[in-house]
Amino acid sequence: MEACNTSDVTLRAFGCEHNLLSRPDGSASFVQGDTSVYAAVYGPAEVKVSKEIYDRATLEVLIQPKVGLPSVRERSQEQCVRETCEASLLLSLHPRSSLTLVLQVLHDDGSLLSCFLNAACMALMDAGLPMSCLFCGVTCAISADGQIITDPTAAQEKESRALMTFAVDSRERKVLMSTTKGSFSVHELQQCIAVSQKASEKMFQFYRDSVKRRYSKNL
Amino acid sequence: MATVKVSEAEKVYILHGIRDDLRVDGRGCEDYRHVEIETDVVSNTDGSAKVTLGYTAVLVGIKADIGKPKPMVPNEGYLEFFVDCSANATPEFEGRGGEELGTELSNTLYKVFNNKHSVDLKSLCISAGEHCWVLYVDVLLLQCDGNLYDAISIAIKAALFNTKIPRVHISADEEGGKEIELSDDPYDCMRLDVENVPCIVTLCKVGHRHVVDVTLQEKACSVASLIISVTHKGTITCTRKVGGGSLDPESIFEMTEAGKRVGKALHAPLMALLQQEESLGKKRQKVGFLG
Amino acid sequence: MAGLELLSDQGYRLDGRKATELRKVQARMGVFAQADGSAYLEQGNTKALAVVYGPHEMRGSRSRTLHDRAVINCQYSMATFSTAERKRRPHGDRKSTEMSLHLKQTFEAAVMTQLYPRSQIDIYVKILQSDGGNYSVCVNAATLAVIDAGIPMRDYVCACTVGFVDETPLADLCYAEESGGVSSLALALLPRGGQIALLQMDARLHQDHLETLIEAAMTACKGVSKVLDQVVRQHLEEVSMLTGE
Amino acid sequence: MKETPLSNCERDFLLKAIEEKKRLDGRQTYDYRKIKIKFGTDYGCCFVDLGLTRVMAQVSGELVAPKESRPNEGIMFFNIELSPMAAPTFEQGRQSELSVKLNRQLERCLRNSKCIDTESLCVVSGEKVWQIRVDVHMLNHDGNLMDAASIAAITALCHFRRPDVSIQGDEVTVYSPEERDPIPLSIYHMPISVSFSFFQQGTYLLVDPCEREERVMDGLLMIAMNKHREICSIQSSGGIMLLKEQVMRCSKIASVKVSEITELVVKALENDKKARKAGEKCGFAESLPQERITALKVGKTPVEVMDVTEQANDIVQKAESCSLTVHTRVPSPLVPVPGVGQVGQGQQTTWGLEEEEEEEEEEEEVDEEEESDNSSEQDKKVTKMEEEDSRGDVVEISDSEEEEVVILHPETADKALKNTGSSFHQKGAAPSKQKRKK
Repeated sequence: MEACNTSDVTLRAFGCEHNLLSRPDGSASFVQGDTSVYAAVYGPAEVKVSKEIYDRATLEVLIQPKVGLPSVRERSQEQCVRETCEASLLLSLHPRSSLTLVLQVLHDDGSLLSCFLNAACMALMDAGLPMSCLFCGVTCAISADGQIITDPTAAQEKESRALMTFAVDSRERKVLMSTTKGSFSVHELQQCIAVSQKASEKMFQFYRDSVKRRYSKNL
Repeated sequence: MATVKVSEAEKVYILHGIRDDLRVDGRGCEDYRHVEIETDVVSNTDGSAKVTLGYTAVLVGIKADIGKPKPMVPNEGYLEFFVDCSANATPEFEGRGGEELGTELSNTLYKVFNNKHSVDLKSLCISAGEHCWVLYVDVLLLQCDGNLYDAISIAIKAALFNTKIPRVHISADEEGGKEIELSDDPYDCMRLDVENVPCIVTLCKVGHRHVVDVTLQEKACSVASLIISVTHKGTITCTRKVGGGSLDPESIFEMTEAGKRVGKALHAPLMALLQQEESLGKKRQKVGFLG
Repeated sequence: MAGLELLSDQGYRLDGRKATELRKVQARMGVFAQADGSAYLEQGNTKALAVVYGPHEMRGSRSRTLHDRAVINCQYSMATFSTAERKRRPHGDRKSTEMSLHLKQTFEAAVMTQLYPRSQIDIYVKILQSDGGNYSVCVNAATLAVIDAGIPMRDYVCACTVGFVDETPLADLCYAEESGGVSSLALALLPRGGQIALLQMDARLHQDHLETLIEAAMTACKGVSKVLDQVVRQHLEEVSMLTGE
Repeated sequence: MKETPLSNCERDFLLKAIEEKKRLDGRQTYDYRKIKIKFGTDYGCCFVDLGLTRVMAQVSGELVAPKESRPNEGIMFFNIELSPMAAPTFEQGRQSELSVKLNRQLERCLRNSKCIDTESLCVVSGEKVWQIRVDVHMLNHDGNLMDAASIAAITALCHFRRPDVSIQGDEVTVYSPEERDPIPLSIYHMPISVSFSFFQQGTYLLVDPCEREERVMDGLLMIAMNKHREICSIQSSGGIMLLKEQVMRCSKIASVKVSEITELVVKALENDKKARKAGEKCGFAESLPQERITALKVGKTPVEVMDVTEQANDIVQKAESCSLTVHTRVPSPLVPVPGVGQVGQGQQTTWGLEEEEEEEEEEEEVDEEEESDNSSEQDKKVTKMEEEDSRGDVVEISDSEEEEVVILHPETADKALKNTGSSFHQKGAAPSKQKRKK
């Protein structure tokens, strides 16, 4: 079984800012290279009767595109993010209430979904919602010549043969959500997962650092 | 108001009255209320008419536009209907509240008027398969006091009578294409032949009798009604049963007979009136809503 | 605007009016029997029907109830045949929703809503024929309808649009003037106190001219209010004659 | 989500403070909050902070057919999106009163004032024109959305560059930014909206109200002006009654504020232009504050991938060895008749194939695999039956079903059973009997 070339495995410069909006209960921005996203969380709050779930909170994820109205693409991304958040949030602690997570695209330069996931996790942390674990998103692209590229830019995404995004949890590095596009072998998938797990460690270290910095006394 | 609530006692009173051919407002079973018709009330349109029937008030405006004929009938024009149940008539119609009734009414109007037996659709054709006149018949409901169908049909007939379609001259240009030129002269226009345009007569079964031109109170007592469109010769062109109750074949027969009788009686004075108004020409003083 | 002279050298406008002259205003109150108040108003070729229902119990969602005053609910719509080009639907587009909002705002300022807490007043206005100045005609018609319904107001609300051409304010614009690229200003006024209930202006105008324009609009509104007052008085006379008082 | 109501004492406090010419954030009556303008990575993307209010505007261009009434003019489209991010009361995709008001005001401020040369946006008269779309997203609502939106929209329009096009005969070519430099829009003047809020029946006036102040105000007067002191639109809203003098005073204040803001916008645009020319990186990622405690940024990070391949190989191999053993158990797809396929556990479908099935069974051409599978399943089911037998009632039921079967289809018992939707256990048992017969 031939191995993929995994030489170019880097994450672009990434950063985040917590609590940057005054109205939401929790907010964060996340930047990966030029891709940037705002996330805001409202809740737990009163829920509409039609959406009420008797034993847990209703999580609503809304993604706002930069131009025009949300379309099918945004809806499917919303679902990916919602499923990931539902897996990590302890929703049963807030029965009959609503949580709203709003994500706004500021600039799309590839790996948008993973950026959504990272921003979402930061905002949920900022809102102080109880979670069983943290999660982060990693996007891998397999280029035409079989190279794995993590955190691809829009141009790299366009040229890639396959594109995969995984959400990885912080406790056991398990895959919470995966979505793929294009064709790839089983072996390549496994390799990408392994790469994502490695990359997630960097992410979680960054999460840790940023929270540490936030609650530190000096810069 | 689109509907009213009538108490049981009131219902009994109305039912008993109708049994004895005596209605609450003193009419007999086949009598219409006071009808007022005025044509040419909106100058932005090609033809318009305002009809009040008791408290029911309807305004119809017709605009003629050049469109493409339907592929199935390339040598005919067509009519488009839109009924706007405005909130002016009742607060229930606010927002999208009037849409349901509006669609129901306009669907019936399509059936009754948009065929070649009622209106000479061939005369609306400009050049077969390419251009034809499309008459946009827009009905505006201003006040509802029962018997909407009859009032609307009278208003549509009057408005069609009033419609003036500019004459068209087709000239071929050098490249063989056709050029359509509308006449500038407001008197150089085409009129529609409205002789065969039917009127709708709605008969309501109240008790065992069939009543024409019901008010809202009477409508609340009736179980079912039959909408009959009748031409001036007494030919029935369309019938529809509305309302929740059922009708037995005998009463349908009786109703259609009564409908023919009433319809014929309705057409003659209507046409006379329209012609009389027309003959006044420019001397006629326009009243509109000011009178 | 090329080729269209809105104000001739002799000081006459497209339809032969002078700069400050209003169009002919004709009105009638109590057009419909079923509504609580109704009025029909013609201003030149712009014709509007206004109907008032209420004050009555809150309809629909009770959450809008105000405990200290009445809610004013307006709907502006245009007959599909009212404009030169047929409209596809009578209401619901951004412009008519905005117009409804403006009407609501105007009458919230003028009607003494605090007299009817927890209730609702519906004002529905329909443009039958449109020839410029739709907003002002609607306000004027609705004022008469509210008076017909017997709902107390602080004062008549009169509205008028004015334009600005060649350093001259033109009162009561018609459609040809409105679409001719004139900077126009719509103003709703409570004439007695000189209070402005709504002010709206489009297009460019130098700040220095604002005062003259507002002044002209206020004069025009006062002119309208005289006509409205006359209509109301005449209507009352007729009614009292009929009732034999 | 419902808005948290404002308590009476909070309302009284605010009003009293305004009476004493004091504002919550320490501003003077005519002061604006701090305005900050940033630009995104693309052309035509602009962020505006007005105090805590934050909006983003994005301009985009598209070639479309022009409106019939104006065949040689481009189309301007404005959309203010009240994203639920900005405030909990905003709902996605709903036309609220506020959104209609803001959208119309922005349209009036920027379209009706003809600040953009729409004729220059025409490509082929009557056929192709540019549609310039301005999307304004509200990110945080802390009052005075209109002013923030108008600043963001006009700045974004000034910043926007549309792709160059060329016409050769009937063909229109759109050039990418690499091929030809994109072209800025031609903008005649910059209208900027200034909002005045009125309190206590118009007695008190404040410029740039914050969200708290907006909630206690009586009404609002929005004046849009450009730096040439030309009024582009005036709109009063809320049930206030103004006097002429008040309007005049507001217009004077507005002209001062507008010239200040215009200067700021121009400066921001110039700075950005310089930065872009110098080839510096710009965009949101660059504007992330470094000095703040809540922000953190790390550079490009390599990921160690030493053992990734091995790890993946391990998993794949393990999985494959697993799947091999599994594979033997999975029955191959069965095609009883052309057009009908079946795979997996359970019995063959009998829908409309009575004869075929019988034939097949007579010929005994059932897959070995399948049979073995069937038998194993029968075993399971029989044991289940037995379990239930021990409970007692089932025997009776099966009896009664046997009767049913006799009545309906005496000769094809199993099929009838299926059709009547009889008990699951019987299904498994019946064919086994049949096979034993064979």
